[in-house]
This record gives sequence, C-alpha cells and structure tokens, in this order.
Amino acid sequence: MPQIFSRTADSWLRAVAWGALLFAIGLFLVAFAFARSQYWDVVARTPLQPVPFSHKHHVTDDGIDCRYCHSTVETSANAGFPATHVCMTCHSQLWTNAEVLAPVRQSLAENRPILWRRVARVPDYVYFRHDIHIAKGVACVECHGRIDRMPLTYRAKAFEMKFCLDCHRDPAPHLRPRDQVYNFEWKPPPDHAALGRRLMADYHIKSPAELTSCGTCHR
Amino acid sequence: MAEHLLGYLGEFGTADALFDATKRAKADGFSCIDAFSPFPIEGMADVLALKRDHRIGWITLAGGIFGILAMLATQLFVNVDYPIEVGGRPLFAWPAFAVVDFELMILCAVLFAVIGMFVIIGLPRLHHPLFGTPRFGLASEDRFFLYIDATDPKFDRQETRSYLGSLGAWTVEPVRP
Amino acid sequence: MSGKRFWRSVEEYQRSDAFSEMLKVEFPSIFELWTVDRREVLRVMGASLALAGMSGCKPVRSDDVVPFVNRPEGLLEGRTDHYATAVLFEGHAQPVLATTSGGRPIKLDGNPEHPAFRGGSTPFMQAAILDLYDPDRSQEPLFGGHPASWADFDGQMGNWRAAWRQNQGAGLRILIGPTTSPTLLRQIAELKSALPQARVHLFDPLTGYAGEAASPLQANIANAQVIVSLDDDLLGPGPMQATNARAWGDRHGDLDGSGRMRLFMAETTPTQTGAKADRRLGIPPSRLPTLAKAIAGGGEVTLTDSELAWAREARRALETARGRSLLTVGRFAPADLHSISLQVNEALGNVGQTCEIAAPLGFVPQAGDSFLDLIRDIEARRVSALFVIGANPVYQSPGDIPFAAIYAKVPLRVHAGLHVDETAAISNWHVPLNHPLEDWSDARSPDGLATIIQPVVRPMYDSRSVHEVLAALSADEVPPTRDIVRPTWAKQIGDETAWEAALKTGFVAMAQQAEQAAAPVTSATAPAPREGEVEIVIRPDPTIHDGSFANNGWLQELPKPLFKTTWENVVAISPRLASELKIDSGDMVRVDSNARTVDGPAWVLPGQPERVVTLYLGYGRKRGGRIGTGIGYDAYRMRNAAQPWNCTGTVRSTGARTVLAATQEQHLMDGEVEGLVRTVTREHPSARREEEREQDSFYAKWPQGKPAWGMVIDLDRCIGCNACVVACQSENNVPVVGKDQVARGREMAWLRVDRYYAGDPQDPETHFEPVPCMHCEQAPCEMGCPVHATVHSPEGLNLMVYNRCIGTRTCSSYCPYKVRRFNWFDYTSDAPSPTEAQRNPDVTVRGRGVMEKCTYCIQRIEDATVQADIENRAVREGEVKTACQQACPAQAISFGNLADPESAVAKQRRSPRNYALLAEQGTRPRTTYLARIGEKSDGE
Amino acid sequence: MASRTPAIPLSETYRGITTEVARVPLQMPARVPWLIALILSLALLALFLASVTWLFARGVGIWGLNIPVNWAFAIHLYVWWLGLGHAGTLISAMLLLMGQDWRNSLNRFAEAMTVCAVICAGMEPILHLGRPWFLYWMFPYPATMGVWPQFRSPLEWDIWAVLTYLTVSVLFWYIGLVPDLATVRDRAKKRGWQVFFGIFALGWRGSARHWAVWNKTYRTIAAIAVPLVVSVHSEVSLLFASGQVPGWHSTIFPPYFVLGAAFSGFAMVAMIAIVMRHTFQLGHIVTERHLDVLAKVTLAMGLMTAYGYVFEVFDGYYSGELREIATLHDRFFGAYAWAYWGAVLCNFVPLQGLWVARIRRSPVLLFLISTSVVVGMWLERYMILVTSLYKDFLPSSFGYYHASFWDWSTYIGMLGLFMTPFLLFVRFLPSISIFEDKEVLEREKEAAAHG
Repeated sequence: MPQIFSRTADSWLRAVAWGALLFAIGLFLVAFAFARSQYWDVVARTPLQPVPFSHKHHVTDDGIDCRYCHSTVETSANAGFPATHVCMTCHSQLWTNAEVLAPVRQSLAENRPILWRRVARVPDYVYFRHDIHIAKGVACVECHGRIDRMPLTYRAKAFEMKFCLDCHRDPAPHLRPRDQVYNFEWKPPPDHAALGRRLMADYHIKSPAELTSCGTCHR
Repeated sequence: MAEHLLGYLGEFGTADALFDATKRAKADGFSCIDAFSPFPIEGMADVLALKRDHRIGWITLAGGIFGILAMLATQLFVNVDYPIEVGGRPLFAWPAFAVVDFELMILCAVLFAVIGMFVIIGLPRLHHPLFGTPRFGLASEDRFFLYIDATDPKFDRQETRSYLGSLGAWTVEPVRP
Repeated sequence: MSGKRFWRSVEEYQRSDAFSEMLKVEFPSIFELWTVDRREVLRVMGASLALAGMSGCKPVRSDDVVPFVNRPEGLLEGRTDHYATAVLFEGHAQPVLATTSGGRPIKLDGNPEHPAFRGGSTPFMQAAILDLYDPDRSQEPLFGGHPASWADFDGQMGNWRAAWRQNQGAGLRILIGPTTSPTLLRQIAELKSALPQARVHLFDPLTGYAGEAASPLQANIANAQVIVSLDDDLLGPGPMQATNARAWGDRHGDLDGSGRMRLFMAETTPTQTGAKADRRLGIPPSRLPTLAKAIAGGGEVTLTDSELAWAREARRALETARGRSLLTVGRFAPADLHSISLQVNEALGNVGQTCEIAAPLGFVPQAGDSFLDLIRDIEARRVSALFVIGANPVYQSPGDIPFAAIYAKVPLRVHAGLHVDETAAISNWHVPLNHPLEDWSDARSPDGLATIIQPVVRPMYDSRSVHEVLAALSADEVPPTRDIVRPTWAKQIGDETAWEAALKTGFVAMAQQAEQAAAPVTSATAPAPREGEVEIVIRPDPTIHDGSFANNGWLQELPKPLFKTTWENVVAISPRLASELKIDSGDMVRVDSNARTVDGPAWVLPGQPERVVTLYLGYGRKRGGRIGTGIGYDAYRMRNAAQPWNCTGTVRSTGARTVLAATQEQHLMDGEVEGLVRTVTREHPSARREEEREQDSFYAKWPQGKPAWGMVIDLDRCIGCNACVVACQSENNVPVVGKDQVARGREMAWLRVDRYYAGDPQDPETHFEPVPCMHCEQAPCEMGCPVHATVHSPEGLNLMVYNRCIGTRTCSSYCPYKVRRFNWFDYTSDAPSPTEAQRNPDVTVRGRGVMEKCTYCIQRIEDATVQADIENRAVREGEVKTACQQACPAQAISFGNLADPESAVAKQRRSPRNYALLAEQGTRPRTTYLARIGEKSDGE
Repeated sequence: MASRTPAIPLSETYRGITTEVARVPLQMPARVPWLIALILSLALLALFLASVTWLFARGVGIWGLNIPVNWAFAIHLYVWWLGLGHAGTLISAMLLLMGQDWRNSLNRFAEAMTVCAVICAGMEPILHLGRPWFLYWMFPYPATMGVWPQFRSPLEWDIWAVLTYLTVSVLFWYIGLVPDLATVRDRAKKRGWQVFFGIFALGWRGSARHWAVWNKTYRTIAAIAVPLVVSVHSEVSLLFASGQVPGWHSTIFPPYFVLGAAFSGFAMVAMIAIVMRHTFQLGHIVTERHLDVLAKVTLAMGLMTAYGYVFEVFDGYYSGELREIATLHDRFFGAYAWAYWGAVLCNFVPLQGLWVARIRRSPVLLFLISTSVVVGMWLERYMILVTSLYKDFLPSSFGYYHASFWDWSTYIGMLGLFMTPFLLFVRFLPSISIFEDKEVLEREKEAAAHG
C-alpha cells in the first residue's frame, strides 16, 4: 500500500491546526482591544465645527467662567449650550468682523441657530445629569478632561459604562470642594483620601449600591 | 545494498494467531514490538504491558476539577464585581450556581480526555513508514500484524525475519522509511 | 374557600364548548399568512403621534446640538414648564396644566389649583394632547375641496360682508357647535346687533336637535349623602366626570360611616355609575318615567317586584337624608323626568344643598333657532349662506334628516373646523381652526368657573381661531385673537397683573350669567316596544364619545370600561336576549328601526335590561382621518330628531362573525378569581386572609432601602374611568399598535383596568381593578433574566433596563400578573420622525425585541430624588406622584415611601382592607389593594 | 448479555462487514433515493433560511406569540429536538457501559442523529430572542459595560447545558469514528477519498497501544456522557419548573422530561434504523433482533413516561392547589385539550402493540408506531408549554395562542436543517460502526467455538 501523505504532511497539519487556534485567540484579543480603542470611543477627535471655537482661548486666556456660557449646568440636567446672543455679547464689541465669526453674526442676523457638533455625548438610554454631579463636587475635568487646554474641543474620556461605574463605585477620589469644581488648576491636598472621606460625608454621597443601581442612569 | 530498515511486519490470519504470536515474541524477549488489528483484541494490552497506564483517568479528573473551579470562580467574581439584587435572592445562590458548574465540569473533563488521548498515542500522524508496507492496509480490515522494531536489542536482519515466519506469519515484510 | 364565583362574560358563565372553539381558531391560522399590516401599524402610529408641518427645516444630525439664538425668559433646557389652560369637552372647559418641554406640550393633567377639578383628569383630557399632533388636522383653507389661501377667503368675505351690510345679514345663518366661551357668546351678541337679520343656530347632537336645554338642575354631589340616579351616568364620560369622581373619591375609602355616600342607580344600559352603585336596577327606558313617578310618590303606578323594592328603598333613603340627598336624572332622559326631579329635590330641600337651579352656561339659541328650525328654513329657501362653525352636522344629524341633501340646497356653505370632515367635504369653503392649545380663547367648566385658554404652542398650521373667523363676519379688520378675548374680561380683570394671575391660576370666578333660561322642550318619552320588538338605547361611545375623538389613537385603543373592546363600537345585548337569539359576543347582528338598519358586532353585556339593545355613537365615520375612518357602525343613522336617545326595533343575527379586539379574554375557570378582587363590609372590614400571613423566606432579607417605594390602590374609590391608563400611555411613550395587534393580545398598555363580574348575569356586581407592575420584593421575573436586564433597586423598584434586554421573555413567562409588555415589532420608530414632538424626553423610547413594563414612573422618582439630593435632604412625602396617581380623579391611587410610617401609603397599608394580589405566591408585592366596601362581603 | 440469536449472524466475515458498511460511502448504493432525499431536505433548508431572514428582518412578532403565551414553538421545539437527541447518547454511552453488543450496529448513526438534533435544538432559543444579535451577552466576557450574565437564570443554565452537550456529543461521535475512518481510508481507491478520509482518520494504525488508550478514553467519556444527558434535560425542565406558572411549578419535571426525551429518542432511532437498513440493504448488520430490542426499550421508556403522566395528574390533585387543579382540568377539557389527548393517544395507544414480538420485528409496524411516538412527544411539549401559559393566574390576562404561518415554516424548514447534515453523514461516512461489529463477531465466534 502506497503512502497517502508525504513526510511534510504532518508538519502542514500541525501548522494549520495551531494557526487556526492562534487566529481564534487573536480575533478575540483584537475585538477586546477595539472595544476599548479611542477610535471606537470617539476619543480625542475634533469634529469640524461651524466655528473653530477654542476653549483654551476663552477659558485660559480670557478667564471666562464655564457657567457664563453653560449657564444651566448647576440647575438642569443639561449644561446648556450658549445661545448666539451670548457669543455676541462680547463679539459685538471684539472681532466684530473677523472672518471666523461670520457664522455667528449670520446666525443672529437670520435668527437661525448655529448647529454645533456634539463632542461629549452619551447614548439616549443614559440619563446623565450635570446639576447633581456639580452639586456633589464632581469637577468638569473628571469627565471633560483639561478642556481649558483644548484649542479645538474633543472628547477626553471614553464614555463607556465602565468609566461611569469606576466613579460610582468609589466616588471619594473624584470629589473636591464645591467651590473648586470649575477650577482646572486645583491640586488635591496631600491627604486626598481624608478629604474624599470628609466630602463623602458632607455631601451625603449615596452608597455604591445605590449609585450603581441600574435605575440611577437607565430608565 | 544495506538500505535502512526499520523493522519487520508479520501478517496473521486471525486474532488468536496474532495474540499467541505476540505472547511468544514477548516470552522470547522481544521488547520493541507492536501488534496491529482491525479491532481491539482482548488481553492484548496485558501482553504488551499497557494495562497499568491510568493517565487518561487522571487527565479527565484534572479536567473536571479545573472546569468546576473555573466556573465557580467566575460566578463568585461576577457577583462580587457587580453585586445586584435579583429577585431578593442572595448574591451567592449556590444551588443555582451548581447547575452550570456541573456542566463546565463535564465539558472540561471530556475536552481534557480527548486531547490527552491524542497526545498520548501521538496522533494525528498522517505519514507513517508502516503505511508504506504493501499489505499493512489490511490491518484495518481482516488481517492482524505483528511488528518487530529494528531498535530491539534481539533484532537481527535475517533471524527476526525467519522468526516471524516461525510464529506462523503468512507473510513477513520489511518496513522501510 | 367558599364565596361567590366571579366571571367576566356570559360565554364563560355558560361555559360554551371550548373544543369547537379551538377548531375554529387553531387551524385556520396555520394557513393564514402574517396579517400584521406594517402600514397599518405605521398609519396608526402616524395618526397618533405624527407631527406634520415640521418638515422643511434643514435636517438635524443625531449628534447635532441646536442652541437658541436668544434663550427665552425662564426657559431651562432639560427642564419642563407648566401652563394653566384648558381643553374643551362638549364646549365645556376642562382646566388643565400643560407640561411643555423645549416649547412643545407633551402632557396634559388636571389643574390642581382648580377648586372643582383639583387635578383630576379624564381619559379625554389626557388624550387631548394627541389631537394637537393629529397629522390629519386641516392645514389650509379649501375652496371646492382645492387648496386656497386665507387671502382668497378674506377677499370673498369682503364681498359677502358688503352684501350683508345691505340686507342686515338676511339669509345668513350660523350653525355653531356647543360652546361656553364668554367671548364667543359676546361675539354672537355683537354679531346679532350688527346684522339683526342673521340668525345663529346651535348644533348639539348630545343634548338634542330640537333645541332642548340641558337639565336646569345642576347637581353638586360633593354634599350629597344619598344619591338616587335615574339613568344619570355621574361617573361616566361627560364634562362633569372629573369633578364628580373627585367628590366620589372624597366620600369613599377609609372614613367614618357617616361620611360615606350611598348611591342608587336605575339605568337603561350598564354604566360605570351602575357598576359602583350600592343598589343598582336595570330598567328599560319605557319604564323609567313610571319608576320616577313611584319615587316622586305621584299616583298609582305598577312596578315589578325588583323595581318596587328598589324604588321603596330609594325613596326611604331620600327621605331619611333630607337636604343631604339628591335625585338626579340623566341628560338622556325625557324632559318631564327633569321636572319631576326638580319637584322632588325642592320637596326634600335639597336645592341649594346638593344641587342648584342654574341658568345654562353655554350658548342657548333663541326660541325658533334650533337645528330643526334651520332645516325648515333651508327647505323654505330662506337660507342663502350657512356658516358651520365647530360642528359636523353631515355626520351627526339624525337618520330621519338627510342633512347632506338639505345642506346642498344652501348656495353658500362655509365650514370652519379642525378637520376636513364629512361636512367640510360638501361645503364650498372649508377653513382650518386652531386647536385650543394653539391660541387664545376662554370657556367655562361645568361648575361655572371660567378658564382663560392661553396658547402653549405656536399654531402648527395655517389656521385661525374660531373668534377670528366669527369676527370676520361683521368686522373688516380682525384683531389678533388675544385682543378679541381680552376685552371680554376688561370689566372683571382690569389690570395686567390680575390678568397674569388669572392665567397662572387657570380659572376666573364668574357669576352664573342669567341669560334666558330656556324652557325645557318636552321631548317625547321613550316609546313602548310593540310585540316582538326590543327597545333601542343610543348612547355616546365610552371612549370615542360623539365621534369627535375618532382619530385619536390612544382613545381608539383604550379598552371601553365595561366591554374591554377597542377600535370599534359594539351592540350591547342582554344575556337572556342573547341566548334567546343564539347570539355570542362577536356575532354580527342587524338592528332595524323605522326601516333604518345598522350591522354591528354583538356584545353580551351582563346587567343589560332584558329586552333592551344599546347602540353607541361615534363610529362609522366616512371622513374621520386615517384611523377614524371606516371602522365600526354609524348609530346616528338610527336616531330620530324628535327622540334621539331611544327608539324601538328588532335585532337579529346576520350569521357573520367578527374578531373583536378585546383586551380581556372570554373564557375562565371556576374559582379562578377567588380573592383577586375583594369586598368587605363596614362591620367586617378585614380583607386579609388567614393563609396569607407572610411566610418567612428561605433566604436572608435584603436591607430595605430608604425610601422604599410602594403603591396602594383603593378599589372602593376606583370608578374604572381609565384616566390612569391614558395618563400612563402619554407619560411613558407607550406606543399605539392598532386593532390587529390588540386582537392578537399584544396591546402595550403598562397599566390595565381589569373588569370582573359576580353574581347573576342579568343583574351582576361589577368590579374594576387597576393592575400596574407589582414591583415584587421577590420578583420571579428577575430570576428568569439571564443578562441582568430586569433587576431590583435598593429602593425596591423592579427595574427594567431596556438597553440590556435581549428579549428572552422569560420574565413575562414567570410574571404571575402578566403586566409585562413586549415590543413584538418596531412599534415606535416606525412612526414618522417628528413623533418626538409629544414624547416624554425623560423616558427611553423602546425599540424592537425589548420587554417593557410599569416603572412606577421612575423618571419622576429620579427627578425628585436628584432635586432632594442637591438640597441634601430626603424626598418629601407627596413629592413624587406617578402619572396614574396624578391623573386619578377619584384619588384611588396613592404612592410613596413605605419606610416612613407617616406616609399615606404606609398608613393605608395598615388598613384592614389592605391585601396583596396573589399573596400566596410569595412575591411580596409593593403594590397592594384596599378592598371595596360593599353592603355584603364576599361569601355572603 | 448472553442471548440466543446473535446480533451479527455468524455467517458474516470481517471483510463482509467492512465491505458492506464501507461501500455506502465508497460506492454509494441507492444513489437516487438519497439524492431525492437530499434535494427535499435542501428545499426545506431553503424554507428555513427564508423564514429566519424574515424573522430577523421584522422581529418575533411574525410568530403567533402574545402576552401571556410569549413562548411557543421555538421553546417547545427546543425541548423536543433535544429530547430526540438524547437517545443517541444513551444508546452509545449507557449501553456501551452495560456491554450491550447489539448497540454496536446502531450507535454510530444514533450519535450522528444526536449531533444534528442538538444543532437544531441549539438554534431554537437563539431564534426566539427579541434581539438575537446580543446573544453573546449571555457569556461572561470582560465587557466595557462591566455587566455580567445572571447565573441564577434557568436560561443561562440551558445555554451552557446545550453548549456542553453539543461539544461532548460531537467529540464522542468523532473519536468513535476514527478507527472506521482508517478502514475506509484503506479501502478507498480514489486519491481524493484517500486524502479526505486520511486526514480525518488522523493516521490511525490500529496499533495495540492506540486501542488500549482509545478504549480507556472512549469508556471514560461514555461514563461521563450518561449523567450529562440526564442533567441536560433536567435543566431544560427547570426552565419551566422554576417559574410559578401552574402546570410548570412541579418537582417531577426533571425525571418526567428525561424519560420523555429518551422515549422520543429511541423511537427516532428506530425510525432511522429501519429506513437505513431498507435503503442500504444493511439487513445483515441491523438485524431484526436490533429492531426487537429497540422496540422493547422504546416500550419500557414509554411506560415510564406514562407513569409520569399519571403522576402529574395525581400530583395536581394531591397538591390541593386550586390553580394546579384548574390547569389540569383545562388540559383535559380546555381549548387545547386536543394537544393533551393527542399526546396521550399518539404516545401510548399504538405503543401497546410492542408487547407483541411479531410487531416488534416488523419494520413497517415499528416504523409507524415510532412515528406516532415522535408526534406524540411533539404534542406533549406543546401541551406542557401552551396550556400552562395561556391561563396562568389573573383571568384578565388569559389569552389564546395560534401558530402563525411563520411558526410553521420555521419549524418545517428546520427539519431540513436536521436532515441535510444527516444525509451527508450517511453518504460520506461509515454510518455503522465497522470495528465494533467485528469485535462482536469475534466474541460471538469464540462463544460459538467454546460451545
């Protein structure tokens, strides 16, 4: 009886078998990594805005307070987007005929809103509220990153559920005195842990069980 | 013309014939021998002293233990990592967990056993010198073969050939690489 | 477990053979292809929610932000605002608090400030918001059915005005629907003085065509201890429903015996009032006057035993509670009964206590200006121009008046209304009117107070207010509506601050204006049936009313309180008559009267007087919009102008059969309902049962959170009006799925009102039981979910996480209460994109393949919790109101924190009447019930 | 077991067996009937694919489901398919351990049948999901949402049970197949066949060492497979028993389900055995005695299942639970009584014929009886599911279920999903265990030799 397979056949067979196995594992790893990639989380991308608005300029250089434009951040679920007239309070005086500001002037003139592209966005089945986070001493920077250093605005953190959970499971390290909430330069005191514990008590922060209950964010 | 020789393959007509032949070969002090048959021959394992091999059993046990522990660990971790009240039941609902643990135990036990088997008997091995010998194909049909390897200390190019004949082999073939 | 057996329909009572039933239903379906017409679903959704006219602006990407150019004063993004205004029902104001989000009204609730309504709702009030977004609303003027512009119309008006100025408006007639608007009344008066020859007729199909006035007796049941009602559906649909129900609620539930209201009801066809009455009597209309005489004690009358017993007791009760009792007569009863009740109440000294004699609030035409007079004049060619304003006579005229043909004889026909309806279709001109929520107006609620109607949203279409249209008849220059309405109140509300206040509170005290009190026209009493005939009673439909709500998806899909059918009207037949004629619910029957016939599906209605058949108005529309058209039968055809509510005729089966989209199944096993709805007496108030002592669980109890939310529903107060159901639907973005899906048992309502019968089908007890999610502490559903999509919150809510649900439906299989609903198809997002207009932004819109259920209005809980948390305090009692609780006019639902012993729910839970549904299942529900208080308890 | 008539006639030779079995894959006999069968099942498969496409495009609403009956065909067929599968494992595993020689002619295709059936069973729960594309949420993987599966849910148990069962059946079937693949490899004349079988035979040489290790492994797995089968269908039954629904909430469910499963399974094996032995003239290998024993086992299982029926009724009344009794009555006389009595009729009435030896040995009759059993079990699963759900607790939410066109098309199409791989198996693989039959023959010869 003649040999059916050459000597090398076995090497091939093993190669294929191992290859398949590795490929399967690799596939899983790739998927795993992709789900956590900046690409998937739309992190650090600056969409094309009608006006190249610079937080860096307005916050760091001009020292405008967040609440000047995002006026409802303490009183409403939404931080609130500045109406055109808010922009024009200043820009009717400065840069009155700067090319980049044309859309703003046009918006006011034609009474048509400016369509900004949203950068920090959660799915519609997630009910995030700004007011409560501010009230409990969670700073802008916790979710929006160093927005005061962004010439063009981008999403600084991956808004994955895990990101929210990390904080809701152990809020203490993310808390700061309420008056420091808008301060991007705030440095935690040496004994941050103690401060965290104190604020947890002062602000009546709920227990992790309550904070991670599904109904807290989903309805 | 001293081309390389791996051993001799003797062909027998019945299971009994092979059985006796193997027994005698063993008795005559051949150690590197193997028997081939279309179906397992009762007792052959004893003759070739393979009986005392319990590796499979242990491997299976290991698999089972691994499976049950792995799943139990998962279940406990899951309920510690994100404790959620479900139907007023406790976080560690042992009776409920047991079910899947059992399944995983079985799954891993079987997987281990099968993989273990192939490792032990060295399969898959598509190419084998024996396949090269003309009549070996009948080993999977109705013939029975006794193989004496050249590495056997008692092996001798002429002697062994005739020895196989004396065991009642119908044909004796050299096995070449 | 002895006790009365409960059942829900006569089929079940007679236990008709199930096997043949099965053969009928089981096997055809194998061959039947899927019949869910997606377009139907779409149509339904579209009609219910579509907001047309929004198109045209540039498309907005999902992740766009659209800020204001100038932020309006006081508007907070992500917050909702409330405006006090009113919607109309039969021309009466229903004072509401409109919730708007981002400038769009998304919900209506009773105005809590209003002294009479006190926040109570009716299904119609709740659903009115959907009419605002009705895509079939008329959007532009039509001339001869073709689009025209207001400019064209105004041009024409100019010419007509010129002519009328010449002849003082001779030949000009106005046919106006029922209205109570002081401004409109003022305008009419002004018009009459401007054009003396012009005449204004009233078209009010629900009061009568011959110009009958409503009963001069204005009941005020709040003070009544004993109410004897002769066919007066106090608790049923009507302008007074919310106020009556509120009074009812105040006088029921846990209170010392004296305060409790006692209700006698003699009804010609079963109603909610009859269902709740302590003593109910079914009586054919022809015998009603006799009964009335018996109670009035006037002369010799012959009564059946049951009638006699009832009359005696009613009489005695009235006597004993002199000054605190009330004999009230239904609006549908002949006028002479009204005079009887007037005498009786005066005799008992009730007038001024439980009722007063009030001049009508609404527009009352002068003698000789009834609808019938108009017909006469048209026939006599005395009418050259007819303006039909806010009425639909072509559809709503009685069968013995071929109005379409008569109308055609008028040279100039102008119709003004919200829809291009049957009348608009054959008018020369049709002009679109505003929805009350879109423009200024005013109206009076039945209690006499007036509400100034302020707009809560810009008009969506090119429409005008009724005031502008009317003004244009005499004035060349028509001011904006506000300037028409404002002067009406110049005297009463002088300065603007007072005006602002009036708008804020939502009502204005107003003297019962003493216009001429119309002399009651004595309409003929119900004719006695000849041999072999049955008496036919005609009533407004329980959810579609007179047909004006035909295109409202919520009301179409709302189960009728007693039948639990949807999407069509039925012919109610008494159990005896049914078995006599071998008719089963769902069989098509033909009703024949005065050579006019209608075919409709029969509904065997327990409690229906034996030889009486009831027809329901409002269906069979020919131009009722995309969902209102062509469903049900038209009962107007059976009416007589002289006797709109009763006639005699024959009924027989046509042999055909239809599938009724009923939300409660027919068949039922013996004893199944044991203990589901419980009745106790004041002597033996305990509803709890021995075997229901809470067994301790095998597992350690989870720590009870603070607050621990819970709900208690008082069955003694519930009147089964369904306001809660509609409120839930509008609050929680519950989709409308259409008749076919309902027939397949796929209705989506999170909250349902179950209806059970007990006793003799000819004269049964009727029980209502609202069933939301029970939020079990040991929820079987949660056990079943493999992905943690339905879990428990520390506050005891049974959470449903839509975005985690993969649709195994195990939860629903395990749920003993079957309160879960599943999105079998993509019900919501199939609707046109602008549907967000009405949707509640705080509630996730569920997609296909996801389970959903009552959440205790978690969005409201969260809002309150967060607000309290910001202020570092606990949530206060009463801070969270669920939509159903808020809507309930009878205060039957209470919700709150069980952990706080002082909270209303905690107190009610301690009541001996408190019991849990299926307690023996060990689910430990957070929703419990308070047993109904009856004159005899279960088992007796 | 020592029996008069040998399972394999002594006249047989090793070569005879080899050629008889190996010719099926090598020179296909009965090409035409096989082709017809294949075309038919491919047509069914197409129907299945069409139905599933439509299902995924529009949602489970295309089925007749509603609230309360939100589980029907998909779940009751899941139970049914899985039940059919069980016989395969039982025959090859349990009987192997009990040293029942007669199994050797049946186990191979019985196992194949199991594999196909389990594939179908596994499909059903996936199809019935509202959002099947999120199936993977049922597995514990590190997700960015940080949420895990819920291990208290019977559905979670099932997915693991089915997964395990599928893997184990496939492996068990395959390692049993390897030696025969070697045989066919050595018989094959065409190069293509040689390579095909050669690869799957993995170079099996029939060495005594191979046999020794193989034997141990095979028997170990067999020993594990038996409790597996029992556990799997017990878990399936828990999917119902864990709910409070009257008619489900019963402790006898696990054994009741397992027995029913074996019952329908053996019937299924009998059907397939009869068909194959007829079409491929395997009369010498699948002998009348095989049919006889199969029939006896089926009868035994049937009687035990019948006991389950009886006990369920007793249980219902004994509990004194109002609703349990009501549900029971409803099964007898309710709207779905046809399902109950249909099940009783098909399961137990024709079955009694099997007391008679002649009927047991008559292929035609046995086939008919088996068919009626398979149908009967189909009805039973339907009955258990629907009659319990459609009237549970609150009368207000009672509701009927009517199977829609797509319910049926999905089910019938799935028969194609079952038949197609099975047909390919009988066509291309030795569908009867060659070496095990030789073993039997050997043993019988010895027995004969020593008197």
